[in-house]
Amino acid sequence: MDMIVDIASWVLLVAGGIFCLIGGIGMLRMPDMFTRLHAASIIDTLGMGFIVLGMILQAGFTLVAAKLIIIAALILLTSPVATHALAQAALHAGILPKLKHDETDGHIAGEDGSSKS
Amino acid sequence: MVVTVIGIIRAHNLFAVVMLGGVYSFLMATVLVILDAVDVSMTEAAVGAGISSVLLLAVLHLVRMREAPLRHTPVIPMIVCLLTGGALVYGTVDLPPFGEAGGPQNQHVAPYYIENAEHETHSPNIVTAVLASYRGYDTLGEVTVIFTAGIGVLVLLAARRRREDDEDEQKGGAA
Amino acid sequence: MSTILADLNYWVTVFLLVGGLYIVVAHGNMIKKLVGLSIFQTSVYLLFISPGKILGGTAPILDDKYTLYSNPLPHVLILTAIVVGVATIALGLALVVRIHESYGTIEDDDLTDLESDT
Amino acid sequence: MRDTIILRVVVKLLLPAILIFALYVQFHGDYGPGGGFQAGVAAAAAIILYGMIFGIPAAKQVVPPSVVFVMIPLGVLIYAGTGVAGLLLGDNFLDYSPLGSKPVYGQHLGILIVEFGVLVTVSSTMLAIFYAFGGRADEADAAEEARKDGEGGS
Amino acid sequence: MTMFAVATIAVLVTIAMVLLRALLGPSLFDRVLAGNTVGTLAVLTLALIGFVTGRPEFLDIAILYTLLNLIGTIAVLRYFKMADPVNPEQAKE
Repeated sequence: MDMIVDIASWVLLVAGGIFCLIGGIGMLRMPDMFTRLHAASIIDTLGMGFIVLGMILQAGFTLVAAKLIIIAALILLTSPVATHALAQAALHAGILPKLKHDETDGHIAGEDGSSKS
Repeated sequence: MVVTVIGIIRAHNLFAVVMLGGVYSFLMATVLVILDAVDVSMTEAAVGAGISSVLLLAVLHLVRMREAPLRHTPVIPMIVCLLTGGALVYGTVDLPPFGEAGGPQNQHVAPYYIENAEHETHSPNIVTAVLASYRGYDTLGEVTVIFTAGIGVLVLLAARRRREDDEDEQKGGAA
Repeated sequence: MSTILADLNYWVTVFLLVGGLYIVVAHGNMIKKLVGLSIFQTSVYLLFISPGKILGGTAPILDDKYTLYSNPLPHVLILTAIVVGVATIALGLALVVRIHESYGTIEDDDLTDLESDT
Repeated sequence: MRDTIILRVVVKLLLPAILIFALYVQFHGDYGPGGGFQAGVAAAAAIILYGMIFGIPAAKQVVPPSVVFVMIPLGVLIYAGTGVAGLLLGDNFLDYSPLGSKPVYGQHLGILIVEFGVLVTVSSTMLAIFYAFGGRADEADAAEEARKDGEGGS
Repeated sequence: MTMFAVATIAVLVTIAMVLLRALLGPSLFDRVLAGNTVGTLAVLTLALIGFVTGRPEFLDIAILYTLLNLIGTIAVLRYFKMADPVNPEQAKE
């Protein structure tokens, strides 16, 4: 039984570490800010989720596990909010996503003008 | 880790400086946890990353300025800093080595605290016990310092507001 | 090798201290000076905390499982120092705001010019 | 920032969590990491978050400045008063032993009260400082917008 | 024990990469994003270090970090909004 739990948390922790690394590489290599948001969200969701799951398996059914669940829930709640606010602010500040052709038809600029008034 | 952040902190955009300051604070707190200073790390994270970056940002918002380029090449500060650093590195040779239980810094009163804090104050967290009980005077003085600083900020920032109100009234009267 | 490892923490501390000092001395912008000041303070925290760490010891929160604890005394001192530090920074920022209102600038050199003009 | 509903909702959800966490840190400080300073800063951070999202006036309705100004000296008074209480009960200044039936309980009680004093002072000071700076920033915003409107109208 | 060490090393390497982005970051938002991510990773590091050293009860600090991370990010966005209309670093984008 212990063996299975150990193997499972090994797998989860290593997977989480790999996802974190992928996210970090993405943060470095992605061309503009909005694509980097995707890389960051990999770290925030998958990397964090796997690592916390692995730790919960090791912690067993204790207060520590409860605290870990609280941490996971808080990160899952706050980090998308921060990212959302960030993307919105970036759009308002006039940074546009790099697109092959302009798919927004100037919507963004229009929103920008209306919300500032 | 910390070295990286420090090396960067010379950006010219002040917002970037403050951002890096917050990141630096987080990393510093992590290092403090590794060094077993749990309470200190908690405070450092809350104060450094939370409160002081909010305050710095609010002030930046008020002041709205980029840093002007340096007018003279900073040769003299460079020399001063290098000299200080050299002297300090020379000084570290005589400091007790890292992580030894028998070092002089761990012999004085600390063992007494560790042994007696539990049954004298019923508080397993020695830091809290020492902070509030054995060294109560320090903490009292420190609370007073915060109190004074708060009053100082309020006096500095509220004085002008009153004057501005006066000016508004004067303008209103003149019009 | 062992001396390098033993002194590594002190060297990091010295580097932080010198970096903070350099920012305070060499840069003219007052907000940047304040950030430098806080880095300087952080190096002092590190200087106090790192000798208190005992290899193999744990954080000074008593538990039956552990016998070796790190030195709690520097933690207490630094705990107060941090909060005093933020109070200092707040006071400095208030001064910066007032200076900006009175003179319209927060650059050291500009202020010197203004004073020599009058 | 004012017109994002996501931020508003999430902040409303998080606010009680942060406050409860601050209380947990405060009163669990004897057994785990934590204490008056950390709890004070966390509680102040909760209100600061509220003030940043909903505007300083809304935060001032939650915690009026008059209350804050009373709380700043109150914390120092609680701290010093505990010390004086020890003095009056026949012991040294800031010696909490006579507060309880046994010295150990007295010490424990004294630590709790003193930490509470620290909490009150730290959190209210941070709040007062934030009100001072943030209020300034908001005024500057308002002035800016007024100027922009004036330019647009002219 | 080793599994936590492995994960910790992975997270530390990631922190280094994200820090590099924070240094390079062409626009301010890149730096904010990197700062936010460093906050999340610091939470993970703390939790993992707690397990490595065998005292996992210090997760309180991690919870506090999570909350402060949000506050820091929102503070930046709130006060950045109209601070510096002419930002040469953004013009480069």
